[in-house]
Amino acid sequence: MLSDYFPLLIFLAAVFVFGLIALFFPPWLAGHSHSAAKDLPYESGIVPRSGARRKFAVSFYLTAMLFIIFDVEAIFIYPWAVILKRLAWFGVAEMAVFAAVLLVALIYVWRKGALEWGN
Amino acid sequence: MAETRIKQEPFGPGPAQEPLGPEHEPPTEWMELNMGPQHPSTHGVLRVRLKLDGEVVRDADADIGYLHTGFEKSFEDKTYTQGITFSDRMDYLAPPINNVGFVMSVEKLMEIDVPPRAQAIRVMMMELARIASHELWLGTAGLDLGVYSGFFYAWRDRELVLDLNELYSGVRMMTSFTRVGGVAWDLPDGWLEQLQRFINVMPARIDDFESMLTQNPIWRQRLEGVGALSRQDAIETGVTGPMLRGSGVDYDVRKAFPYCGYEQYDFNVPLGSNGDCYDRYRVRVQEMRESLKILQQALDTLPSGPWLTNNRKVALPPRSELSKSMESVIHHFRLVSEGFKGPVGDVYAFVESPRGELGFYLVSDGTNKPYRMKVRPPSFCNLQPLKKLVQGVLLADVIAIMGSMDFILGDVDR
Amino acid sequence: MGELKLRPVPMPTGRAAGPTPLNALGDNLLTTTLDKVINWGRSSAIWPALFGLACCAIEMMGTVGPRHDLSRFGSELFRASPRQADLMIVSGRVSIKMAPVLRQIYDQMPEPKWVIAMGACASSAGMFNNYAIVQSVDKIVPVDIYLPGCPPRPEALIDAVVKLQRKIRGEPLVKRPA
Amino acid sequence: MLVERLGNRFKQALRESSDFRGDLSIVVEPEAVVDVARYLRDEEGFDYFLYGTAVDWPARDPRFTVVWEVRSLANKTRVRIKTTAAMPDPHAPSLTAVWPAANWHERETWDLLGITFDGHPDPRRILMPQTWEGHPLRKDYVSFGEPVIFSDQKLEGLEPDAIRG
Repeated sequence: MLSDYFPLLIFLAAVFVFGLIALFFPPWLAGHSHSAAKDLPYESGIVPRSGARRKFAVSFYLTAMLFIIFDVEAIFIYPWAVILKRLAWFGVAEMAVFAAVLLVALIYVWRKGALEWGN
Repeated sequence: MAETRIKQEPFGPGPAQEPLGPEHEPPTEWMELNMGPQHPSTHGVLRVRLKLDGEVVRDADADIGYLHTGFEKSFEDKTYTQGITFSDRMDYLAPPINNVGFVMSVEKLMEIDVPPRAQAIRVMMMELARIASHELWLGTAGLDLGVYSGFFYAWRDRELVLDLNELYSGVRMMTSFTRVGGVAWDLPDGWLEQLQRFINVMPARIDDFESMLTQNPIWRQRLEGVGALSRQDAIETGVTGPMLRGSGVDYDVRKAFPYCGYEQYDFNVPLGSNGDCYDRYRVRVQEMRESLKILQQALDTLPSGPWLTNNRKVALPPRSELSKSMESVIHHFRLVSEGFKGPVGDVYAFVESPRGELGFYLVSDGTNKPYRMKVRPPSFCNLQPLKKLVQGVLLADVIAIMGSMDFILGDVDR
Repeated sequence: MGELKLRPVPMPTGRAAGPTPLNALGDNLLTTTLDKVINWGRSSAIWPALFGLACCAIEMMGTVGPRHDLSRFGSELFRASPRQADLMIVSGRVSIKMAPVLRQIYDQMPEPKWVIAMGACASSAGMFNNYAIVQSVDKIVPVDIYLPGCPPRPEALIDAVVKLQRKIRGEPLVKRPA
Repeated sequence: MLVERLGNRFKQALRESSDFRGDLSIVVEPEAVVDVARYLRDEEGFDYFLYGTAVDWPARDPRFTVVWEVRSLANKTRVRIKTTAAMPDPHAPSLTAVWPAANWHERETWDLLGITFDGHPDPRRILMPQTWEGHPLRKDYVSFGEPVIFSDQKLEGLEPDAIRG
């Protein structure tokens, strides 16, 4: 039984080895030439005053969260769509409920004005 | 070898931080972003210090001078005829218009009148330059907003104008075709036919562009209502050209103070209504059509006759005359060696460049070189309201607004 | 800024400079053929940095336009950020205020990088012999190809890129008499 | 006529006026410039600012002539306001309060010619780097460029500013 999985193991090992090679071989071969100016963050040709790490406005975080919610929702639809034929009407109803819940969330967010930027 | 004094400016707002502007230091969470000299959509080496509150722009301080070439200092060192070659390099999108402006200021100082054929040739070259400049603006401003194919359409049409420039003056861009008192050479044969072919083909191509952009929902959404400049603000901040006309102010130098025979041609001046980026786009596209109308009329009514004034004080005598009369050899020698001397006084001559009113304020102290030549660049004045236009605007719209201003850094920095 | 030691000869080998295992092998059959392959790869896809200064930048845009189309020679993209560019075409006059910025951008380009001084103003400040213009770009960055013209025609810029490609492949630019 | 109205309104503040080649220009005492400008904008309708600059006459006693030119879009006329600024520390009143468009023009005049404009909201250099010394467009500012060396000339022993005489 175990031997059925043997090819899979070889494949995983090969992937792991290739990953190591791709990760460590090129930097070892290629030379490095760092200079003070090259390591500075690029700011359209100006020497930056401070590092690139800064506090971001909360609106960015809000937008990112909303995107993730609806993106994950989309991911759930893929496996559902693959076996929709077998699920037939039960599947459609189930997805309708799933979508309705998120639709309510979307309307709430829209009405609250979280989609407009910067207010 | 004089050591080039490159003063290493303590670059970037380091400890020797110069005052950012009169208002108070901004609250800490504002992020200062450098839309710096090397940026794909600043249309040249303009640096804008943006203060961002998240995505919303709170303050913009335009830092220009990265292409300052000291034209006005160089003009003081060159005779009037030598200065013509310099004038090309200032607004390098429409060099013929600079040439005509420069030479008109000298002609106004010396009170020389230009023969009608030379005036018609000047008008044709200027309108071609206007079309080429607007085409380039359409290509690059479209590029900023994602219209990648527009760049190739615009450049295909612009190459036609460059061919005409090359056929006439031998150079694609920097024509330097004017001389004080007229133009340097007569039109080569075949030029008028090529111009006629150009005029026949262009309207379809402009309609091509309009059909692609004008009703395009993305284009309209990105441009309508963005960077609106009211009529009063436009006059107050001294903007000129399509920016002024986009705000509804009916002022075009070709109509208000006709020069080079513009009063003979009938064309109308397109006006916008609410002065936003979309109106400026419509005004520029319509101006291209008007320029084609002028070109057609100038082509039909092209007078024959001399293309350079026969006033020997300023214009070189024709070569044929040199072998016959000693006097023209003297004139020729004096003009070539030291140029001509102008009266003492100061004059201001101005022309309509694709960006607006391009003025030359010439102060002469009686020598053969301009004592002081101040250029009134339209892009310099169009760029000034940037701080006012981008208050409270999203960062992406700053690109659209700067694109619609159509400034050229060679013109701004001189 | 001061005086810069110009690079006497561009990197003949395709391999990166510095103590790398390939350099330790010295020049033998393996490494030299590897050089040819690396140089061929580098030369056939030179991505210029978007560095337009003045009038030459308009002709540079003309070169990428539909009629002259620099991408036939591998320079498909004009990368806005110097991190992804390996050729800097200094197209236009370099003013005193722009010099440190130009040097900063040159420093921030990754190592196999080349410079074309496009036009008379970049090569020798052309007609602007005054206070505002750096008298030649090679006072700031090492230049590989000087391109005359004011502005040079798009065909001239394409010729400069082709010459640069031959220079990268290590071929002599000037055909030595047989 | 405009000059008469200005004459009897500002009396001795209006030094002279000239109509050279049709360009009306008036020379005004430095103190009266802002009042003349306000009068021109409000009563005479000169609402459009064209340019502002200065001219350096090293030989004259008030060395600098500061020039502004404005236009009236409605009745299509132009007037050039001139005033003078003396050498040790040339000063001129700023017209940014009257015409906001004068802001950058005056900053450039300060940058290239060294005329400080009193009351200017943002008196920084605009074209040259902020730490640049000297004002390039002054006649005594040597525009140092490189001496043009032709191939046959020998390099050493070349006096650095050969070209500026």
